[in-house]
Amino acid sequence: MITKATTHVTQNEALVFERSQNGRRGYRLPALDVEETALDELLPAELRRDDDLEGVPELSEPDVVRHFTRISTWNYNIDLGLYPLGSCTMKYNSRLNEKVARIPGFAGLHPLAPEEDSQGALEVMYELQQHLAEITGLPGVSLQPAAGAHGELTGVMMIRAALDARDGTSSDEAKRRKVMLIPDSAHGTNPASAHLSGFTVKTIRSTPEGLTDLDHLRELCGSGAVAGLMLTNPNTCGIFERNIKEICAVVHEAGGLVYMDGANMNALVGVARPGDMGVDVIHLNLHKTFSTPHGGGGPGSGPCCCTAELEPFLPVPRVTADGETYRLEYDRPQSIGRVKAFYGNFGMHLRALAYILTHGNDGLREATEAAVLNARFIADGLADTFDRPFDSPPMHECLFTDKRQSRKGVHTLDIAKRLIDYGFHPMTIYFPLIVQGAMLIEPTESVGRAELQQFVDAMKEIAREAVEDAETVLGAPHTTRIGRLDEAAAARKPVLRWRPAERAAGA
Amino acid sequence: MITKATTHVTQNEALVFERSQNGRRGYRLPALDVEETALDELLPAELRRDDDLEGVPELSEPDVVRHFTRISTWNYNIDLGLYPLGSCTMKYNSRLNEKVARIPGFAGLHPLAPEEDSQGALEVMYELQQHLAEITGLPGVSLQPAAGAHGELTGVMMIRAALDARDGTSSDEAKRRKVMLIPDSAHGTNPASAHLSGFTVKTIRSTPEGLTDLDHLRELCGSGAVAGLMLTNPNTCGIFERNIKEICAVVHEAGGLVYMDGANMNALVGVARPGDMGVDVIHLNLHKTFSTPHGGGGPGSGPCCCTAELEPFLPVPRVTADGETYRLEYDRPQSIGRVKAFYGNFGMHLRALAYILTHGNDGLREATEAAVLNARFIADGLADTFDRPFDSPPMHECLFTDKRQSRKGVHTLDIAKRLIDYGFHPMTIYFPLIVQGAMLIEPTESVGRAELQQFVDAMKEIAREAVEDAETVLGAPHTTRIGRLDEAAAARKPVLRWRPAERAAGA
Amino acid sequence: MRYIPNSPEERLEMLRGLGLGSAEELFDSLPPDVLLKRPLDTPVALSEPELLERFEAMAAKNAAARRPSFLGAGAYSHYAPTIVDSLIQRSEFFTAYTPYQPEISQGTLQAIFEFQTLVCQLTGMDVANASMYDGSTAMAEAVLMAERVTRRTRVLVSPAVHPEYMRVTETYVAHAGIELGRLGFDEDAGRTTFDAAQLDKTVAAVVVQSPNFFGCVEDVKSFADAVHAAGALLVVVVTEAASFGLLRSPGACGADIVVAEGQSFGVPVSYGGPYVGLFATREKYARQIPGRLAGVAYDKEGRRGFVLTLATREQHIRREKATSNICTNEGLIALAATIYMTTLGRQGLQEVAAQCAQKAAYARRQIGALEGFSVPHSAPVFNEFVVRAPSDAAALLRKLASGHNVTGGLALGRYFPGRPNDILVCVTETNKRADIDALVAGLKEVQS
Amino acid sequence: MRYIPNSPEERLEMLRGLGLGSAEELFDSLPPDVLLKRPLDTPVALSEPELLERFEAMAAKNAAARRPSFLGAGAYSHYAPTIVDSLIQRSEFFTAYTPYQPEISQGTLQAIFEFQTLVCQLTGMDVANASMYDGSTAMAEAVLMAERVTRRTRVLVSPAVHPEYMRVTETYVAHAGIELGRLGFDEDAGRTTFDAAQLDKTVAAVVVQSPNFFGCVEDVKSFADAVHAAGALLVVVVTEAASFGLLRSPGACGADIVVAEGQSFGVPVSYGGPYVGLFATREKYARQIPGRLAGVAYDKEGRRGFVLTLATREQHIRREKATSNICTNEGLIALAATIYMTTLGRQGLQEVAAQCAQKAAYARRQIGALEGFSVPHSAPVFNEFVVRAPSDAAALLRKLASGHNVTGGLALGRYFPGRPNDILVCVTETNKRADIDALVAGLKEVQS
Ligand SMILES: Cc1ncc(COP(=O)(O)O)c(C=O)c1O
Ligand SMILES: Cc1ncc(COP(=O)(O)O)c(C=O)c1O
Repeated sequence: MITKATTHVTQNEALVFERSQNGRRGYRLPALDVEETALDELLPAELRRDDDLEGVPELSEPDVVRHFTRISTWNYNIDLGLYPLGSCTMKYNSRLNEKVARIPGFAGLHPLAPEEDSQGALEVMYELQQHLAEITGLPGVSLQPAAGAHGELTGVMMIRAALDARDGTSSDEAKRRKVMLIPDSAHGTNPASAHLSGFTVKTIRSTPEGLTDLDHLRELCGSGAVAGLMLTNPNTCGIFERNIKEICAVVHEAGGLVYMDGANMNALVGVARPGDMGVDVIHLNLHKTFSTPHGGGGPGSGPCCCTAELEPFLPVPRVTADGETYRLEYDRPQSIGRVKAFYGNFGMHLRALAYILTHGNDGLREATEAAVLNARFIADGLADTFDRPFDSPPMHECLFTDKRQSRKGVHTLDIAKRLIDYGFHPMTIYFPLIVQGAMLIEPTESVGRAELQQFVDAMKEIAREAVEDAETVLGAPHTTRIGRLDEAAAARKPVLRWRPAERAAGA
Repeated sequence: MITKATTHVTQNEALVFERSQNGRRGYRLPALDVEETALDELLPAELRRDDDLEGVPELSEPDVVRHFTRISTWNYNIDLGLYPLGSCTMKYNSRLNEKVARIPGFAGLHPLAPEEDSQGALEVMYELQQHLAEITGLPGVSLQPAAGAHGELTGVMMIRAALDARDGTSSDEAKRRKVMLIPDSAHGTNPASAHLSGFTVKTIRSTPEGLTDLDHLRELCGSGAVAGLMLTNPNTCGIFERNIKEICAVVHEAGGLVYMDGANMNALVGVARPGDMGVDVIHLNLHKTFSTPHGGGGPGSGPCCCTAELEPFLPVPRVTADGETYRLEYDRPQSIGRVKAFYGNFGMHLRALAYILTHGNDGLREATEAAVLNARFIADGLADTFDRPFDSPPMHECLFTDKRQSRKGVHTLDIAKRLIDYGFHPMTIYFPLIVQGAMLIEPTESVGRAELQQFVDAMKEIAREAVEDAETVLGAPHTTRIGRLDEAAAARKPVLRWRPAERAAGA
Repeated sequence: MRYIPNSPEERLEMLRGLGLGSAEELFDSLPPDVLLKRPLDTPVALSEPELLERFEAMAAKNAAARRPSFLGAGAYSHYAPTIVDSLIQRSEFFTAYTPYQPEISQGTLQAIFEFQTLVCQLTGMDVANASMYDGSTAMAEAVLMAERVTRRTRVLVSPAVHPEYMRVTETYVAHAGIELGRLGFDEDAGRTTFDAAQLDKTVAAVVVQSPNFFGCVEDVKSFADAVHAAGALLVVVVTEAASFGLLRSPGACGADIVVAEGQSFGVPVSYGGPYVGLFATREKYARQIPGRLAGVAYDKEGRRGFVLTLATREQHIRREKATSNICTNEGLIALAATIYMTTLGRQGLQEVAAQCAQKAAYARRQIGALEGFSVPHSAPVFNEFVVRAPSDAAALLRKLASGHNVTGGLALGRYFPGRPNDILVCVTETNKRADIDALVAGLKEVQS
Repeated sequence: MRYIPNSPEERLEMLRGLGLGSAEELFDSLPPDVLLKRPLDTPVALSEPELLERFEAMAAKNAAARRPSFLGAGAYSHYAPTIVDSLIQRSEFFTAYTPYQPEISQGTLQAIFEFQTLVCQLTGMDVANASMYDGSTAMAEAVLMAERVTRRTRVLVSPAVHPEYMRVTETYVAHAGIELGRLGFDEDAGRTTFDAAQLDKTVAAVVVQSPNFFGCVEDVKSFADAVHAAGALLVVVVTEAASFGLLRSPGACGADIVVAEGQSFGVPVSYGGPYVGLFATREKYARQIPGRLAGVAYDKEGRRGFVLTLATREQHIRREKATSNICTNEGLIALAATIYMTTLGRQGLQEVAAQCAQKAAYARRQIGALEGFSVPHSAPVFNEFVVRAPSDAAALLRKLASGHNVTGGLALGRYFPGRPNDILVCVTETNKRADIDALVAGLKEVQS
């Protein structure tokens, strides 16, 4: 029985371009208050636009408000309920933090304003750095990276720079340590970031338990030339790498450094610290663990935290403090340089600091416990119904597969689509890649018992349907304004922008 | 063909009481920062609650946000499109005005703060009064009434007081003019307000044209004892009372005063002024004509505007200005007194002033023209399909009936419900009462041509369905999360509050 | 005008489609002599930035809004969770109309039903309506209802109800054939008194406010039996809704009608409005209640929903015989209060009340101990109390404001010429100890 | 903790249900020696009012945020319609994730498709992606893409691109086997120069910014032919997106890749982020573009929808062979920019650009006429220009700030030690004539 959702009337809405009507105006400026100069005096005609912005929409303010309000209602979102995307940590986005980020003294502050007149902003960044250092156990922090992958790039480049400095290989291509080890379960951004930083990626096998294969790691480390390891912990199967200390030791002995992908820190905050495990550098996803809104795909923030040894290689500028005053420090000769203009996604720094201060140290641990508990609750509830590839106890997310259902021709994608009819956003599917038909479920701490149970019941219902009424599952979703879209066709003949040709029946 | 809407998955949500879980907390106060006194010292036990607020919900912040976000999605609203409720003027509610009302210097100002420290607020009220006086042509203005009906009560009581002062009947029940004339087409609040003010209501017939019957008016005025007339203009049929000057003259000659219900001022702003027509006192609905949000049923604001002769009778305090400073004036011996604590719904005054200043004098007239034009467009589009009880040209709203469709057993209510499937909010139905099966359609200026056409097409489709497929119309709506509710049963055994007994399958 | 979708060109086309040559012709049904032949004499249009600047400049003149304040007297400063304002700003809520079409208004209807239930729980009553304009009009409507229920015409009101509520009630009943009488007041206790003799068979209701206007908690229970014995209704008025979290509910004290101002529940003081009136009564009087009511209803499939019900009381149907003329009420403010009550919840509402009482007690002790100042009333208070100053209160408060940047309270002379030196001081959870100490220090200084 | 629905009691019950005795046991899979055995050394929890106070206090220390300012240089102050921020605060937008499930993410997907189209229209290109982190990383990605497309390894960059963009690009290409060369600069004109000789067959791309960092509009067209003749790509960088409303589009000037900072489109300067990078190119390079792309797709019933497409370029599938490592981009900021562009619209975008140019011209005239000051560059400008002061720029600006409460611009010495006396002044529609006149008066005064 579907308890969480039903169907209701919903508005259609064309593209803004299809809605546009010549002569409509949505905004008005104050009148120009200086003597007007003839355009030709300002700019010769050949430097000026000559297309009168043909095609750019013309709408009134109510048109715009209705357009975006209508299409917004087509989105599932955290405020509608459980959003169990594994690896994404879709936790509650506090309104308070949104308010904080909009305080005029922050929102209206120009990044190139004199430091003495930006002390409040620098204090925010400095304090956040301090707290992230304490949470990760890694003292060196840069808030500059704009997202997780950006943080990876930064961290891996720091490893590059640190090794070159240590081995004196900055200018000696040949002798350079070039091999970055990455488990086969890793997120795609890991190898991509390593590649961008000039490393060649070697893949480490996972054990049947879903852990990094230590022997394979040793073997690969033996080959020499190992620059380091990129490890996610808990890993993307939701399992804590219990050999983490040994793993780090092996890499260190081989002369490499250990990068930790901190995407899953929501399982560890206040409970264990990467710095205490032997990790050299990590990135955090403030838009996951620290609740800054995902925004339909960003903005994020991916601070890097590292050991004292790696600190000299962090991006410039650094935010430092001498006594009462905060400074932007540029004079860091060993720094990898800048990875972004200005200082990172400051608006996200504000929200993350607000998150940390609102929770307090006990609240941070409480959130971790609640997140892991919720994942355990689901793992337990679904244990008899779905195949669990690994039986190690899950941390903040639990992994299942479609093994049992696929025998009946019902696959992970179908189960995910059918969940939509039950009123849920599906879990992360087909990730990690090493697990066939993976379903990675991360409830986070932000959902209550009743809804967790609803989810478990829905999944069991779907499993039952898979047996008794596969068609219903295969044809899902049945309750949405559009059905499954033909993504293959879309990729074959990509239409990536609107052109007047495609005008549809507009509103 | 239904173009405006389709169906989509929507969340279910129980009552907050059904969602409540012991021990959940949604808010936290700063710690008490003074020495604590024993409760018994503060208040003897018998004066204190002893029920521990049994039954009051316990929810976390995300629970609350999800609860209200989910149920909100069940509402149709202006930002989803045309909301053609006749007589309600559902126009665009500007976000800018919402921002203005939340400026801390206004939102945080206590009503009993010293006048010298509240000059900005008094200036807002004073300036709004000036503009409303100019728009209505009636110089005396009070912003105290909280809604239209409240404004009626205020205005009618002013008539009572003015007549008593003029006729010296304050203390002479017998001689008092007691009869308030009200057209049969009037809104129910008119007779209710007149009654509250101690008047006996006499009803004036409407002519076949949908206008006030002048002869009947004369006849009733002949009877003497006439205190006044409450007239809506344009009237509730959407027709301008073209004899308005004569109507006022007749009433004045009979020694009565003329009250105008200004609910339909959106047809007149910048085009014609009640003061120039002979009206003595009027109320405006800032939540209609001046776009302050309806809020699902308020707050509203119903300022009263009157002639210089009636000014002494306006409620106290008055907001006045001497030179640069604004004052609250209480010394008005002839005033009817207070109708509300403090000064009215100030937050709405702010929004209405913002509306007036954003439009500018030309924009105000432009809005009126656009509103009337939109109504005409619909009247024209539906003329051949639906019965028009009166053929006088409509102003800002147009009136139709179900005469033709009811022959097939399809009535106004069915047409309204079917409109929901077409993605529209229905028009006002069964009002005015004098027109059987009335459908009163007011598009306002806030909707574009394409959507007006969609509405016309939808109405025509429904007319066609009424003939070819009556069942579909009679069973409507078919696309909403719940169907037609049994209102008769609800009124027979009213359940007006939740009690633990009714606990439903909660979320 | 950017709020009008159809452009001037589009409107011309539409006019042509209707066979009209110009917008003027839209008004041909108006006699020429009523047409305004000139542009309105109101300002020209302002752009967004200009408008905001204009209002910011006016707001800046409201110096009082920037000061720590101890003003109460019917409008109270309380912390409001951020989510209250963000949720009521969802257009689904604030741009919707009265829920006359339940199938597409269930959000509003369910919220009203929740509001009604919460009001019943806090007041200890059986039935509550969807809201009144504010506490003052709610009191007036209660008096009118008492007359309808009892068919009696005298109403005895405590002299310690909010003076503005009294004024409003006087206006409302002026033509309803109701005579308002006064109960007594014990100046030492700070409480309402009455002698049973007043309670004859003509009395429709007795109206008391608790905490009363002077902050003292009335012994409401002590009134109930006598009032009921006389066949009259006991109407209890509450201006500070936060007190529900600590004080015995009026229902538990025998009230027949409870009216209250709900502003304390997450609504900004906003220079006096919009606020929200709470109105609750006993089951047996449900059909005499003014205003809207939401109730449970079911569709053919047995699905639960909510509708506006018992509309036969209302003016749409009853016209002049309606229980009230109220139509639009305070929907969105009632929603804000509902979200506030839900967020604070069972424990939070009690904490707020407790902190108010604790901080008020602290302030009262400090001020009472000041040389030259006294706290005249002996009855227990909630979060307001009267302070008797050694000199003119208004002058003293002006000095406090200018010299110490604090609004010290309300000079009661404004309402009671006989109390030139009295100040009504209100303390809530938002007043920090430091502010209280500063007030005390200020009082000490300005009078010496 | 009030953000956690399950109460401590509920969690205990859940633990018991799982056969666990305490929360600690949830972490039994962690070796004891990695467990943190003490509470985190971070502050204790703050309530809402305390938190807001804390941040308000920090914000108050940002004096610069309260001053009229003529700072630009990559972050621009423009008026943003109120509806931009209110619409992006709908939880449907800001709390949603990347639209991996199109059936319940069409709102986000359609908005991305509209964003892509608008970016194409303004830049004059065929294809745009769903956004990059910001303008600087977009430039770096453009350089990497040019290498992929041309398989060449030298990239010539104008010395007049934003210095921070240059630094970021240097970091990005450090290990990509790409060598960055420099074009020339004509100090009198204030424009980039290059001699065809530099353009050998190793050159993958030529990168120019227009308006360039010094505010001068480059004659982009004049580069195109030579660059294309050499088989290289022309990459055009734009830091001030408002200029699209007035200047010939890069596409029309022959650009192959256009990257821009979109912050000007309704996004607060917010101390440097979050902003949004625009990335557009020609049809033929579509499959080489970094980042996400939304495209049209249809369901079985032929209903149009939108999906993320061409994912085979991305790291989820391509791993290390991906066109980029970017995953999360700047979705919500791209949405804000989309709403801004839609609200301003065809006419509004042109008006903003025109007002910027007009006001900058006015300011430039006034300052240029000042005794001791000069405007060294002769090329036409959009809304920024260099002012050469008679003395040290930084010192002079400090005096302006403290003495005249205005942030006069950027002391170029920060980036170019060789320009100690140069100030980069930016003027937008938000700078009132009075502010400009005050700046001029201030400059006059502080230097004499
Ligand atoms: C395990 C893991 N690593 C890295 C990333 C990339 O982070 P971002 O999307 O913020 O770039 C993600 C995001 O989904 C992830 O799940
Ligand atoms: C004609 C007319 N008069 C009076 C009113 C009452 O106004 P309010 O609901 O603001 O009290 C209305 C509201 O619907 C109305 O339409």
